[in-house]
Amino acid sequence: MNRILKWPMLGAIALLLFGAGSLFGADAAPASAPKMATAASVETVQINLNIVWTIVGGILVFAMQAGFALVETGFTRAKNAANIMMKNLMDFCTGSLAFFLIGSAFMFGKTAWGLIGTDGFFMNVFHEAAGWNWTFMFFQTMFCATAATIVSGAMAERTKFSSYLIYSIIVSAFIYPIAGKWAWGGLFGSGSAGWLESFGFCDFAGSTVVHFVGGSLALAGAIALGPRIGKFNADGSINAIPGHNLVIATLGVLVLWIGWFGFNPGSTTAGIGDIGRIALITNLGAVSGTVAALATAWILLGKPDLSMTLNGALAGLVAITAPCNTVTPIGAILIGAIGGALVILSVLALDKIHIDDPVGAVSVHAVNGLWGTIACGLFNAEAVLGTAAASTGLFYGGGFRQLGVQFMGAAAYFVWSFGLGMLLFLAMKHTIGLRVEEDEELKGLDLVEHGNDAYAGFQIFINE
Amino acid sequence: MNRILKWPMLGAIALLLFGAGSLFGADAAPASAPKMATAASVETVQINLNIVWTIVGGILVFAMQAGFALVETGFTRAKNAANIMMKNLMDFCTGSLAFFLIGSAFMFGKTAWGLIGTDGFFMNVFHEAAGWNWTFMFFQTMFCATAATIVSGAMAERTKFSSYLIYSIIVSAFIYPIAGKWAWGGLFGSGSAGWLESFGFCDFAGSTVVHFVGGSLALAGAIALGPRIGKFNADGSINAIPGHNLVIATLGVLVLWIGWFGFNPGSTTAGIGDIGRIALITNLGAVSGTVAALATAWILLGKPDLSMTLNGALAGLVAITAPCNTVTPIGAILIGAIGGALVILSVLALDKIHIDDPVGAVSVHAVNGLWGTIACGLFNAEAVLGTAAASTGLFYGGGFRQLGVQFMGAAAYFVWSFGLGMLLFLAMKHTIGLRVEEDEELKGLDLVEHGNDAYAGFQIFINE
Amino acid sequence: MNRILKWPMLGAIALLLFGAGSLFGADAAPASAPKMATAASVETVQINLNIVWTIVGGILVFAMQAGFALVETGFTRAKNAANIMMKNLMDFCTGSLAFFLIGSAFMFGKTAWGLIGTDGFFMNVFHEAAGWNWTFMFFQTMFCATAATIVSGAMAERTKFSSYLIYSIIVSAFIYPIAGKWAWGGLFGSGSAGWLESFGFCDFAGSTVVHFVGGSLALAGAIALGPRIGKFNADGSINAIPGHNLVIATLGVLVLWIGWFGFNPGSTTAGIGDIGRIALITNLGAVSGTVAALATAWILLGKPDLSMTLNGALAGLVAITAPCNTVTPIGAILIGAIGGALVILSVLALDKIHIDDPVGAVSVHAVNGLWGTIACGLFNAEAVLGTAAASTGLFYGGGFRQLGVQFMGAAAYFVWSFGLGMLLFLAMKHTIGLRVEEDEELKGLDLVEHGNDAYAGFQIFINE
Amino acid sequence: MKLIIAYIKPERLNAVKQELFKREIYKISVTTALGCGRQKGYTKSYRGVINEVNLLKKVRLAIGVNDDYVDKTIEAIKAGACTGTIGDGKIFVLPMEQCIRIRTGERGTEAIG
Amino acid sequence: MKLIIAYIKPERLNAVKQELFKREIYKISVTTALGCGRQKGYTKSYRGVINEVNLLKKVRLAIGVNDDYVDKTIEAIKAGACTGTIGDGKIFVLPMEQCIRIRTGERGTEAIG
Amino acid sequence: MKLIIAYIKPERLNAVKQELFKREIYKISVTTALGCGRQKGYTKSYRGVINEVNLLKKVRLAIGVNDDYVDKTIEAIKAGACTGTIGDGKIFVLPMEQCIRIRTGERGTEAIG
Ligand SMILES: Nc1ncnc2c1ncn2[C@@H]1O[C@H](COP(=O)(O)OP(=O)(O)O)[C@@H](O)[C@H]1O
Ligand SMILES: Nc1ncnc2c1ncn2[C@@H]1O[C@H](COP(=O)(O)OP(=O)(O)O)[C@@H](O)[C@H]1O
Ligand SMILES: Nc1ncnc2c1ncn2[C@@H]1O[C@H](COP(=O)(O)OP(=O)(O)O)[C@@H](O)[C@H]1O
Repeated sequence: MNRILKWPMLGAIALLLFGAGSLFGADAAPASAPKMATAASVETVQINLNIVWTIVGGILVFAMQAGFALVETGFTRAKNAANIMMKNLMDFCTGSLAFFLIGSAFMFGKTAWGLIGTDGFFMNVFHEAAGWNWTFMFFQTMFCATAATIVSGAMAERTKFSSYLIYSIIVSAFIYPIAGKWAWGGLFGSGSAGWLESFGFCDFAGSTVVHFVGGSLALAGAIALGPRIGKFNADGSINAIPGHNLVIATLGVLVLWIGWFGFNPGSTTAGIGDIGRIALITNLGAVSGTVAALATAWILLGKPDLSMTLNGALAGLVAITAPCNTVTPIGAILIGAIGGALVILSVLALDKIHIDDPVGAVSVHAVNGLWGTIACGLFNAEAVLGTAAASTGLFYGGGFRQLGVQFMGAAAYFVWSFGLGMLLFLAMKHTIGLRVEEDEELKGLDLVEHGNDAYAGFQIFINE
Repeated sequence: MNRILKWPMLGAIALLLFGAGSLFGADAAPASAPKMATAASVETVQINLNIVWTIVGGILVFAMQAGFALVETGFTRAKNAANIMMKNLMDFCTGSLAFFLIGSAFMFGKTAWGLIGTDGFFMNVFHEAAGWNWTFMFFQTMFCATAATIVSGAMAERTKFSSYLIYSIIVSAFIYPIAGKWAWGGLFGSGSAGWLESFGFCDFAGSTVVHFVGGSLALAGAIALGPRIGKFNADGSINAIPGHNLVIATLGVLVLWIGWFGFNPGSTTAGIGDIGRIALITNLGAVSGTVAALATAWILLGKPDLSMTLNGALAGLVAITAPCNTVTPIGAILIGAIGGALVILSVLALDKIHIDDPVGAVSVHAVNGLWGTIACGLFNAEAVLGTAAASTGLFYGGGFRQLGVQFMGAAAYFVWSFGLGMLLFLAMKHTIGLRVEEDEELKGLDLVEHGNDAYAGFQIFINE
Repeated sequence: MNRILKWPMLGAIALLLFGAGSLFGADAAPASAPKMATAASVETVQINLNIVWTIVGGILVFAMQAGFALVETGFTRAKNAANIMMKNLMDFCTGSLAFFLIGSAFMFGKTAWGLIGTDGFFMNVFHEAAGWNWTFMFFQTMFCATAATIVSGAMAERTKFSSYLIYSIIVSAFIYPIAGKWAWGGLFGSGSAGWLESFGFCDFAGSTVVHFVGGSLALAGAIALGPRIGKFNADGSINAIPGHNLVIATLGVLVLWIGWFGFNPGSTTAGIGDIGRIALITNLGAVSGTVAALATAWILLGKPDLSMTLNGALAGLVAITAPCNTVTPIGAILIGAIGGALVILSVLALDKIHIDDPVGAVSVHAVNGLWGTIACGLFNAEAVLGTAAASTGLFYGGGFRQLGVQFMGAAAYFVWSFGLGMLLFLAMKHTIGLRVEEDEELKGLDLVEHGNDAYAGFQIFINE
Repeated sequence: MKLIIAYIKPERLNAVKQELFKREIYKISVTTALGCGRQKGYTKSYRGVINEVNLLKKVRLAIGVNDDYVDKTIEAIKAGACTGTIGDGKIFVLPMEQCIRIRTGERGTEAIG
Repeated sequence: MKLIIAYIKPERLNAVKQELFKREIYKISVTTALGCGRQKGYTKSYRGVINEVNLLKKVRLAIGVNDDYVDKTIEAIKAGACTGTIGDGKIFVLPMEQCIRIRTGERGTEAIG
Repeated sequence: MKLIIAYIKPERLNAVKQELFKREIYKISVTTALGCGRQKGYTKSYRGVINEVNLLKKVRLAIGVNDDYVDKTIEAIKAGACTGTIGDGKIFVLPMEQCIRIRTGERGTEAIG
């Protein structure tokens, strides 16, 4: 036993091994009940493993912030690059604080009428230095930040920076947490379940709670702002406003993809064998979405467009997020493929109806968030996987019940997030202002809002 | 015990702790055999840890896709940046599907004559929702994708996009999996071992199976295509065609390096102490490769060239991949250093014999994959490390047996992958076409193949 | 039991489960002492979990190398981009070797007078193939590399490449390891504790040992070199030399942030519940630093400057690094906020006194490393967290003792690192030369030192 | 024949192009430029240093025209580029002795259009 | 003395340079440009929007020459840049009054070469 | 009126600007360019291939001036750009027929300053 004493840093392991009882639970009585003591230890190690995995998952989800920043920057013009970076950075920062101080209570506090949390404000949710709550809070903060950051892409290149900051606080403190309560409130403890949860609403990792909510807010933002100058002509025809850096955008998509392996498998918040399945299913959804988008774009547009294909990858990922724990590989491939096709059609359709979403946030997150939500009702195959006695998906003999619940949930989320988003953005529009001046938009937000030049020295046509 | 019930998400932990018996094996009989029950639990947690580590490793290997994309883009011209991104993205996507549906069966199915797997097609390799197979498949998919993506760099800036897609499907469905069967088939279960495995061929993490195979295919591709316009003059002299973004290329190398910590230590597919050793050995190989390449380039070329030094880092990593589990730190430093020098000499030599490999894929992956394979026969020091009773490396008293096997394996792999690659590329060349038109090559593949402009607005000399 | 045999790769798991006794400690006697055997197994799994977590942490810290490279490149001019990449790459490589061969012995060898390690040179610190030492060495190497790389930013755009290489070897072999010995030497085993450790100096993850040491060296470097041509006018007024790529710089900050989740929570080197707390605390420090820097810059400069805000994020991270294991969430928010404000003031002040630090390395790492060190003495709240019986922070009733020790430590570290740094840089200046010629500085180091062009083809004004 | 060179604000390029097209002037060449003039520049603050930027982003147009097109061209540029604010830019008219269409070898006034 | 300005296709630059060198014309200055001419542009489809791109990437050459070199220079540019397809570009010849070599202060025909 | 065009070394731009400002010449336009001249280029070695780079980075100045400013301008450029080493560059003086200030419509010598 002697050598072991050389290993530990800060005596952590020793504490664990010999002091595990006192640290992790009073029910472990080492000396008198060897069997229990042993059991407690195994349990402790598994809990530690869960914590390690969940923290790794949370870190990967944090990495998605970089992914979003890169995709949004790459898909827009050089003159707004610093501004978009700034928005992505700040929505995470203000959002983290807002969620920590307020939002987490709305989401995971004691539930009132299945709708809203009512206690735990100002961070009184922590009990022990090494307890699960800290890890849970870390992981959930990253999810909240993901929902909040989706919007910036749809509102890129024309939104006032100060208004965007206010938006991001409200989303993280209020709109997202309450949406989260409905489907996920029960994750934290008894008495905190949400109303949709009670109906058996299925959204394992957040196609609805994170992406559909974020995407609906993005839709509201794009509508409230109106299109960028030069996007649509007087005669109704459409101009392309090409993104300035597809290399960075592709990197962004790959970073998001990496992060998604924290987002979906991490949502077990447990280091168990299921994470392998969820990771594989997630990857199948993503690759099939990419291939389908490539094919759809190639057929419809004549050439395999990179930016569209990138959206296809994200579409597949968003679509598989809700059903990633409940469908089979073949289900994942189909869900992803449909998502990949949908995103192309949606991008083209939004252009047709003159909604200007520079990065395709609505098509990726709202449309495919919705599709993923519904796909649960169609493809859920719990019995095939062996995770439950009966499958709930229509195609696997589950009937229409689950599908109905999924539609109901989607409708509720749309009303909540699009509705509140519209209210919020219109309120800002008519008070502090939501959009920069025409002149400022032409010059670029980097210069006007931040006094910065993202690419000093590079010769760039900024008229484009 | 009460508080624990608050923690788990979806009851996962509870299931694990109390239902572990039924989940993971019928031989655990909790009630009647306490000792066994306990053993089963510890075993279960270790298996879970293995799964967590393997998934983390797989995610890191996936990140290498981003690394490859960045390196290849950075080392080539701006007018082909979107095309290279597209190729890297799509070879992963089509390859993932092909490997999942077909390739994995060739690689891990029941072995016929030690050469090829014969069952398990169309994904019937999954048994349980939380079983090991899913994790294994996830991890192996990422390895397959790595082998497939190596080629795109050597064939950059002149290959038809559609032909490249076909290539990548064939590699992932057929060429790589069968190569994999020979050395690694036995990883999956009894009756699946390959012929080289039976000889004791040593390739812990894939210098041969992944890198040498990928690099040999890259060589075939570069030869079949011929050099880029402007690379070699009529008088035989050589032109530099400088890469357009060394910042992105350096980032790519660092991302690959990060990913390699999943590639090598992850290849234990077990969360055990050896991963620390393998990580350290991997790092020593890489840093010593970098330093050696810097020195070699500085001496031979007069200046410390960044792109050469970057290749040196990758060379060190590729070379240490096969022996990373069997050599000592000093062995790793020597292997890396030789790799770093080799890659410079190889880049210069390929230029001399007019094989145009824009990113050095052949020098990095083929030459150093070979070197890593052989290095096992020289430096293997299992007895020194204490992982086996006798060392197999020549320098550590292991005689010539292992070295012989390594040469035999390398020869077999070269015949298989270079031979098949040559056949495949020539077949495409004479049917659907392998290379774009001269005119298109001059204009750049982004515009011609995808209608895209990777850097819209930036003023770039595209004649270069 | 049969199926389990299919899982393991290389028999690793089987070895673990049944051969654990012989692998991990002779004190486990499976057959005769069931209880001990079981205990040994649980212990083994926890140790494995610690190893997995520490390796993951080390990989994340390695990723910070990419982050530093991107931030430093982005904040400087395009004509020096390849040079900065090269420096960041090479200081890691030479530093890794130097630390492995020499530095680690100074840091973790048997201590003489609490000041310096005296044995373990040339890597004789390894005992077993799967032992902890390998993992520990991997993790510590990454820390050493972080300290070494900080300097390159402050010395950017004017330092001779060869001199920088020499500097980086000396830092990693000597300056950092001895500094590390003082506060962290005891981590490795009995008889290796440093003198500050004995005083109870608090620096959990390295605000002092890594960042303050690195930052003080950076200050010495910036002073020894003098400002870049064109930074300060004859009349004392200051010019902005804008960074050439704020997109890359922002990505760099996000990558550093990701890496910090390995840096701080990884410093437990144990997979235990505390990592969740440390991760959350780290994030709160970072977000609050960012918000505070944004606000400070906005108020003082009239516009929310991106590059300043990015420095704020790093400032929050550096400041929370020492106290991340000992403060409450509210403490973290305050520490981060003060750090965010400090960094802005410091950047402005350094400009005023004509010290040219192109990327703000001194303000981020020295100033906030110092602040983080002192913050321990003010905010440590061990009793509140429940990790110790009494809090040592002044604000939590701990009196002035800890604060005094923190100041003493900071002073000692400043004398050591700034003093030695100044000696070293001045010695180089008067022998081999520290700075490139004026003419070379104007042309850019990429061309002159490396013969490279980081952005071939791009039209860039290199006069700027 | 004349070569008309104009330095305009980048954000006016599209408008100028449209005005030129309206007047059936389809052939132009465009370059990025930095300009320094009466428009004293703006203050850019990078890392707290408030710098007077006196090289502003401009776009340079070059249009080869026959003599009878000179006024139309000037008019078009003015119509598209004039915002009435400082920094609108300048038009320079240079004499041109010869013009050759590379594709056909045509010369002179034939070649220009 | 004349200043010869040419707008050519970027992929022809190397060929033009070689033709010039063959004729012992070594001094040239090159700039990136966007051009709009008879070559109506191409359709670029970004995110499904098919846009007519009418500003194509071109390269602008500027060569100061003595009068007796004008024809040779034009010939060289034509030889290198002509592909016979639309968009090959234009050559403009401008009169030049003075030329000064900065290094030596030499002026006129001395200075040009 | 003249249009003065100069190709100089990029690192001399700030010095030239200062010399011009000293002489009260505030209006200039600047472009990036690549130049090829007596300065035979430098060898750049990318991946071991030692290439003669003969297109060096230069900066192009264009300054429209009234006739009485021509000498001052040339002097200023020489003062700022001359290092006495090969590659210092050239100044070309072109006749200019007309100059129009877009903002006001002023023409001729009025418009130039
Ligand atoms: N004499 C000149 N020579 C060269 N470029 C000029 C000259 N005068 C103006 N310019 C160009 O025109 C731009 C606008 O000129 P400015 O004097 O700011 O505008 P305004 O004509 O409204 O006074 C300048 O930035 C510069 O690029
Ligand atoms: N009159 C002109 N003024 C300025 N640039 C011109 C003019 N005519 C042609 N160019 C330049 O030459 C390029 C090729 O001209 P275009 O008319 O397309 O070719 P072609 O001479 O084969 O008809 C244009 O893109 C433009 O850059
Ligand atoms: N005749 C010319 N036509 C166009 N550009 C020229 C000419 N002569 C020189 N230049 C420009 O000036 C730059 C410097 O010329 P170079 O001959 O190298 O210098 P020097 O005048 O010192 O001999 C060249 O790179 C080129 O951009």
